[in-house]
Amino acid sequence: MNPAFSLFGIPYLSLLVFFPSVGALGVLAVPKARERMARTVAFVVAALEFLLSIPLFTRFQPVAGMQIEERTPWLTGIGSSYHLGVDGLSMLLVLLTTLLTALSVLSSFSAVTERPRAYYSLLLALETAMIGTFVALDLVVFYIFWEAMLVPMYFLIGVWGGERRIHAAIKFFLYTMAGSVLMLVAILWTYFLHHSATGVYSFDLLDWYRLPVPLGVQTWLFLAFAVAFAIKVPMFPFHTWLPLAHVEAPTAGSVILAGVLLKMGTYGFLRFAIPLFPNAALLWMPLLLGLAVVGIIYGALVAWVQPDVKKLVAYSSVSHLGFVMLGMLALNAEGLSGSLLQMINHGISTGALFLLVGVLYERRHTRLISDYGGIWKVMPAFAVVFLIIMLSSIALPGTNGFVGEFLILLGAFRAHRVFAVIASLGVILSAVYMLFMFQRVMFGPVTHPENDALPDLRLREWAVFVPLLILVFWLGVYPAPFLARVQPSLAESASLIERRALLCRTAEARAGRPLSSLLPATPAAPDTAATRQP
Amino acid sequence: MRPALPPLQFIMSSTDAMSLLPVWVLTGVALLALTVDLFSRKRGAMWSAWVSLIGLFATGLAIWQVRGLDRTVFAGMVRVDPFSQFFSAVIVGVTIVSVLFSWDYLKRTEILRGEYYALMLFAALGMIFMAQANDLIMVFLGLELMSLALYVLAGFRLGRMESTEAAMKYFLLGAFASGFLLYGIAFLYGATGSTNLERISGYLIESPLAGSPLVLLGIALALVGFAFKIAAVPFHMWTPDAYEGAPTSVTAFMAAGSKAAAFAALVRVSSMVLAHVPITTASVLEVVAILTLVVGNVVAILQSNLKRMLAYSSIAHAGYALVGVIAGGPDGHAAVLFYMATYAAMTLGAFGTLTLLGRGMDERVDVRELGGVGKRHPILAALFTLFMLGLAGIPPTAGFVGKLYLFRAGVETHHVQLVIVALLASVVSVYYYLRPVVVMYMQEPSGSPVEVSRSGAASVALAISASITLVVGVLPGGLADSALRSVLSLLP
Amino acid sequence: MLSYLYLIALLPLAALVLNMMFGARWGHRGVGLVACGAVLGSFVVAAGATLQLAALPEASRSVTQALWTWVSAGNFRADVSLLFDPLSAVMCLVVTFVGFLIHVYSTGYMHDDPGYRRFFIYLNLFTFSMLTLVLADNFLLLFVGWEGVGLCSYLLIGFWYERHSAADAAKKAFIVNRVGDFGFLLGVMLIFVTLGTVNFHEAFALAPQKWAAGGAIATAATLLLFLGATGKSAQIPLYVWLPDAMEGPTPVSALIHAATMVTAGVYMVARCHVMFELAPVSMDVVGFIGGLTAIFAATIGLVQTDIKRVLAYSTVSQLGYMFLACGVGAYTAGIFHLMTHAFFKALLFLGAGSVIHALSGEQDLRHMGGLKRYLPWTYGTMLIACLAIAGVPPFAGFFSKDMILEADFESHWRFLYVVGLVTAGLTAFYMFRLFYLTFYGEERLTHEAKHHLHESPASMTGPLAVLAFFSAVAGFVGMPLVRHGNRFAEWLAPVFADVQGVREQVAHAATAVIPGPIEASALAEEPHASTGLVIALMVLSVGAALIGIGVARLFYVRDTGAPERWGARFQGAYRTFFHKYWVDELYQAIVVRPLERLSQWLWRFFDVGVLDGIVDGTGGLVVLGGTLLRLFQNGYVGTYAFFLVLGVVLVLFGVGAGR
Amino acid sequence: MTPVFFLLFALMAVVGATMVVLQRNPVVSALYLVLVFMSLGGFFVLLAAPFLAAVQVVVYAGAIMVLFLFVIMLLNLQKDVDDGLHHAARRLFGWLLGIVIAAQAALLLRAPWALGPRGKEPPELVHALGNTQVIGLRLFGDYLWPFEVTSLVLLVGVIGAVVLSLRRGAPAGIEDAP
Amino acid sequence: MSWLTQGDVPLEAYLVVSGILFLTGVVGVLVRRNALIIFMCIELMLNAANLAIVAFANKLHQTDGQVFVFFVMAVAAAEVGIGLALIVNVFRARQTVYVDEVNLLKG
Repeated sequence: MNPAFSLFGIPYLSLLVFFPSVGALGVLAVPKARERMARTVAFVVAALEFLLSIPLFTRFQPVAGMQIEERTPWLTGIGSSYHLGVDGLSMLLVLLTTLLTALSVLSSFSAVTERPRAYYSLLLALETAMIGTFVALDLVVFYIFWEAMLVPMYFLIGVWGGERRIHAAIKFFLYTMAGSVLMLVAILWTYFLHHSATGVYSFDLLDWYRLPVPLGVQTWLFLAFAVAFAIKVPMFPFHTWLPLAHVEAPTAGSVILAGVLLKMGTYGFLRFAIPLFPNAALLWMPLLLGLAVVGIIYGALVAWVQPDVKKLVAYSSVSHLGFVMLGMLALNAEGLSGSLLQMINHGISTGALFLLVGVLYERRHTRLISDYGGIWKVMPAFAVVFLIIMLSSIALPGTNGFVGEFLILLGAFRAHRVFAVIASLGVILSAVYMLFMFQRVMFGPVTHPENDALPDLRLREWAVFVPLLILVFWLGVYPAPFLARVQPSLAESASLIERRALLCRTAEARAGRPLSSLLPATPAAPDTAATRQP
Repeated sequence: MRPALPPLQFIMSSTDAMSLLPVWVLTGVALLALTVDLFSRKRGAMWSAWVSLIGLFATGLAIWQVRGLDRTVFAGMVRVDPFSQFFSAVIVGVTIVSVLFSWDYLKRTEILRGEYYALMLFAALGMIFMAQANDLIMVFLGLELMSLALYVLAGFRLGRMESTEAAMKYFLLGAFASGFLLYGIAFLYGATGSTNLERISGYLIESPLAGSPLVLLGIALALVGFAFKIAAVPFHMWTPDAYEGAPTSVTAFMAAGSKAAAFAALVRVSSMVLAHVPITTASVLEVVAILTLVVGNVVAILQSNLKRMLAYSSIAHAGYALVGVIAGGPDGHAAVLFYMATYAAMTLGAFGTLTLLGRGMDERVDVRELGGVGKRHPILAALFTLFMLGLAGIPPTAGFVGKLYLFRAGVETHHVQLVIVALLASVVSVYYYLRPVVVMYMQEPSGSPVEVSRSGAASVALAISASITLVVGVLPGGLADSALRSVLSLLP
Repeated sequence: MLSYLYLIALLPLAALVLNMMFGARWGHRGVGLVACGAVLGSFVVAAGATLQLAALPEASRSVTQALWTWVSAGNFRADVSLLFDPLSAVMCLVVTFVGFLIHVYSTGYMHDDPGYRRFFIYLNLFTFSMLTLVLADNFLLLFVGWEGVGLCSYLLIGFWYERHSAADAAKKAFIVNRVGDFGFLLGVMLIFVTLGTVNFHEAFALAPQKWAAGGAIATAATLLLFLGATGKSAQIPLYVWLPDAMEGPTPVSALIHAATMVTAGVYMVARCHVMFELAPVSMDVVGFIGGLTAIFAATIGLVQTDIKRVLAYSTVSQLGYMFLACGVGAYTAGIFHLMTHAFFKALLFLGAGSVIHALSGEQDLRHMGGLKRYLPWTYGTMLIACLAIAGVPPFAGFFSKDMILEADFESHWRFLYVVGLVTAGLTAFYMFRLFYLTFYGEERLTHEAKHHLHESPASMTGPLAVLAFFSAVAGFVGMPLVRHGNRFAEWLAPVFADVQGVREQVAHAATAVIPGPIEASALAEEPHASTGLVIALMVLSVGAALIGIGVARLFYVRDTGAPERWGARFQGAYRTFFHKYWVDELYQAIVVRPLERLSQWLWRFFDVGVLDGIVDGTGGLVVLGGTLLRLFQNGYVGTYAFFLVLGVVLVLFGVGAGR
Repeated sequence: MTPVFFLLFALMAVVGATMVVLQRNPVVSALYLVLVFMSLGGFFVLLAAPFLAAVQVVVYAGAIMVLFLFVIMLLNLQKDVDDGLHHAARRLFGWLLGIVIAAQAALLLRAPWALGPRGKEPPELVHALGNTQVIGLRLFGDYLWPFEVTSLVLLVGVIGAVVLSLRRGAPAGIEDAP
Repeated sequence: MSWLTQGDVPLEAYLVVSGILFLTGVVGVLVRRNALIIFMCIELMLNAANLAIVAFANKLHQTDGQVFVFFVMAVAAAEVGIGLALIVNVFRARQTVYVDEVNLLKG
């Protein structure tokens, strides 16, 4: 484990987390008379943040466990500390966040003219919350970032969104929050389980990883966590907020939403829900697998018949995230690697798709597929980029999507063969809905005269897409630098889940009776009592 | 032969006197505020305001002076301990902020009179008495002092029917509830032979008759009185009407101050009385808490008058705080303290914002009229949003941390169902808290746009509330520690 | 050259990147030069490598070049690594050589098309993908090429994207291929899960050890792989995309949908022969599907009127032929036919392209005729091609087709031979039908077409000539009966050397499990026909071809009224053939439309109505509850006091109950 | 004699209270309330609290009720109109709740109960010392603080009454009811 | 009921009277619509409490209860001052003291 390092005297992760917020204040400080400057400031901040995050990748040690940890006592009274750290799992997601935020800022240059200062500062504040969510190792800190993230997103959708933006924003907020409040109860519950087992109040995830959770309680705790994360993912049937939010959000909002926010759900499963409550997770595995697979097929089928491009991409997210969940639930190295990689891939490809739709929307102010047609002729470069991104999205070998999807299916095939086979049908269906859409938008003659003179990609738009295209091929052709870095962490995750499942079972067995009395009042199991701290 | 009367003893040492310094100061200030008003017909009222403000700061200093003291004075009537100091500080803070909000609000609504500030200070005094009360008599007297002042304040805007109506409803129901409280105190007195909380608690601990019907009756009726003051369902029904009709600055003061004081008394009583009754009143309180959470939040959804909406929200918040009371113990009570302090800041800020909406006599508190405020008054809108988010319990505001502490205590003491209800209710609350935000930022003004009054004093007050909401949200440690230290003095 | 294997694939890739970046500046000439040059370069490297390979001792004629680790996670590992053995050598040579010729041809054919540069970029991308496919040394890399060629096929079919039919066809091709890929992927996964590797060498070495011969795993894995092959190689049930694919420019049809891409399935089956041999059931399926497809497509081809569609069905049919060979274990024959077919089918398409080009885009046979005079080069080369495909000696098709028929005759499914023979006759018929309708008889040209009528430029006729040459002589590398006449089989022998061992194992397993009258040795033995039999079979097949040609001549040159009469007499059959057995309609009715209706229902009713309805309904319930609760707040002090007292009752009750 | 007086006062109190509730005429109600207050004074005498009895009569019967009557007169109130279904329903529910609470209390109090510990001031002793004196000593002894606070309460009462009645600087009239 | 002759009125008797007064007050608040009467009923409740307290004090041999009642009376007086002023205000504005005719605020 490499020791925590700091830049400019600030602990590195804290710097990463809070730099965008400071930048947001900077954006707000732009005088009103020159509020168009806000975008430049915001981009500089976001770009700097991305550059700042690069050492995270380069200095990352391919070993298991947390790195670059930071820990400061915070809520000493209740045993919560400001504890940050990254491992392979979060490292990539943080990088994805910084990249997508920078690109989102860039993509909004011409799309957002109204109240730009507020817009960009919210975007940057959102970045803080997202990175915070990924690096927090204390449950309270995690929950704070998790919830705080809703606010800027809510405003981004609600203020700069489409026609039904208000409905969408509120639904997004309420639905996600409704899910996560139950998680808070579960967090508190686990916290007291930890206290009764060890005598120590701690919200620290790493402490909790050593806590045997009674089997009877696990189900409830797991479900509470799982619902919160399943809504965020979103897993079928908790996905209905997503199409609405995606459609109504401004382009950058959709990009962040699809690219990063959804990953919080899958990340949460892998970091919290499954390792903390492994036995319950295993117990409920068939259901989760079923939902993941249903999500894959269902999302694809429903995406197919969408008349609205953004909605189509939104439902495709349901399908893709179903793959991510499937791979994760395989709980083997292949599935987990694929799952993580697919999280990144989905961020790239779906993010890029939303950016592309945004490009179109900016020119035509419609998202209906039927309003397009023959776009290839008008905007050939755009069409090619669209094509490549689409291929990445349908997991064509050679693009990033394939590596992830294949590993997921492989992992799932090893662990849950039937589910994997059904899920593989998604491979066909993803081609179906994407190609139908692509054909109707890109091919054919130009049927709407308004489309005749659409300008092709501009230089700034190229600047947005080139990094994504590079990643599409890099991850597709040479994913080794990524995979190698995350392997130890994922292996650790898998083994942690296994170890903890055993730990919980043996603790229960040794106690000689079920430790399932629900609350901390239960006297600790004898073996854990021995480890009680003074 | 006539037996000799016992001699009258001076029962006060200088330390005792010293420990009551804040009360002395505040009383003096209140009287002074009342008096200075008389000297100038024109500017007297503003002199009262200045006197009140400076006096309140002096009171604050006095509280700082007596910090850490823990003693019972006046033959057990008053307990000056960290607990009461905590609440005193909160109440003084609430009053300062309320005075600041009143500063220009009274002018523009043309109800500027010196008695206003005097009454506010008397009400604050009553609240402090409740927090310090170590005897049911003091609880009753403090409560009445506070209530009487508030009845008048609620009806202070004589020119408006709503204000008078609010005052009348508040008064009738308040007096009604006081009747129950008094009757409850009577039973407790009869059952335990004392009105002194320490003696009651001592008796209950020792006596095998702690669960006797008289005690129960007493507790039940006293609870009704407290439940009324904290606006718990179904004793809440005065709240929306009183809050809506009262001058907005008074509403702010009521919502923050009287709730804090009532919780102060409730926590002290519950830790010294309820805790020692062998039967559980928790189930009753739990039902009340659940009702409060549900009704408060659900009905708030339908309100378009912001004052009324916030009134329901204050009902709901009583429900959250009740979770801490029900949980009990140092953790639960500390959570209540913490929550009251943060809730006060947020709700003051929210109502305070409302004092600025509209110009002159024209108050604009309908949520539907807020369209475009976000664009034209970005700072005000941002602050209001902050308060709304805080009340909704969204991190990183103080509201979240407050709820975290409360629910932590709730889960710790096995009240998981209650906590779940509270959390789900908080999800519902998000809807109505976000509604003004939606309108301010996401909708265009319909009809004539809301004009916003300018007020330096109110700006300062908003800044104070906002910074507390945010700073405590990010660094809650200090407040949490002091809350915990404060409740430790409740332990026998 | 063996150490520069990567160049074979890299050159087209480099060319496409160059063309992409600078092609706009270089103009048509430069683009064409770079594109053709790269493929020629690949061919040269491939040829050099083949020569070097030939110089090696037979046992070590398999060279691997590892480039980098591609995917490595857990136990799974797939490298970007190239495998060059006689089989890939053949494939590489065919791809680069035919590819080169078609590139050259395209410089003429596409000369006036505004998408000239795009076309060559696609073609190069295709060549790159195809070479990756044949050079891959593991399943995953093979899949890269596999899907890559599918993509190029998609792009090239939809090259004229403004035409709805082209866009539809492209989409159809990709999706149908995806269905196959679904199977292929599952097959690969099954292979990895059971064998622990996706590397060809390791997998083929492990399969006989780890898989029970004839067992379920072997059968499932190979069937899944074969599902992939049916998609790519347009076999029943996934052949439907290929006829539609004729929407693409004709050189594309020649290169992708005749010579190279569609043969990927055959290549793959041949590559995985060890696995297929382990699963006799799968072998039978391969053979049956091949045979069925062969005769099925041939019947459809009999009556089609679009020149390219006839060729397309012919391709499907010929691919079926190749599987017919593979299905009975005659991989060499399959690959041989693959090679000869690449020549003559490419030639046919290019010739057809030349005709179409000459007629300004006319593709309907009914509007041709008598073109012999105008297009002498085309006529000549087409004749050779037709003779070749009809199996007339000594043209290339004769040898390869004969090799297949012989293998089928000697297999235990002798009726496959009959199928093959009938198909051969049908093939000869419809090919010459096409030939006669095009070049003979009266001119049925439209006025405009006639106006522009001209022989194609040298850039087009040149490749025609070269291909014609190879169509004529390529068969001589696989001469039967002559000692060392079958150089082709000898060349490939090292690749298929392990077949014998596997067959013994299978036979052993079969006898072990079902002790019975099955002659294990008969199954396991390499079929070895007597000279007399070979000659007899040759005569039969040549006879069939000649009958076909004769009937065609009768119908379309001598007695031009005959087709109509016969069509009327066998109206049922005619309509069935003409409407392609209504398979497209069937798929539409039982797969596409129900699925679409299901999706619509899922979206409109289930998603929006039920799922979202529940979510919104929850909110609605809260609001309803609020509305009801609000009624109590009616402004009357009396009501408020009433509820207060009700609260007292509640508290008293609670306290009373609490004790 | 005590029981007789008790019964007398009890009768007066209960009848008076009931009539306060039942009487339509506010003036009559107020007069009945005076009756209750007087009877309460009687109880206080019986309970050895003569000082309180005096205060009761002076403050309640004297001051408070006069104030009430004064207001009734000032407002020129007529008999209340409490007719109609609405009011009948309210009466029904009101009495019903009263009965329910009475029943609950009765049920609760059926269990054994006892008073708290006795103090050191038996009525006889207090009587001997002089009830008023003792009360006075207590007021300025242990209860000095509440006593002072009570003064504040009264002060607020005064201020409040003044504020609400006098309308210095306020616009001439209250908005008329619509 | 022996106390009728014994001469010592037991606590229970006072409590019953007090309870009746209290409940009558409660019922009065519920059934009347005249604000003044309601207010009177509230006074009734306070008096009932006073009675109970004094009775308890008597039986407990304490004077604390009497002192308490003294405070209550003072508070009641202050309350009456404010309450009546409020009711007068309402009347001035609405020409009614009926509480159910004063409901601008509701919902």
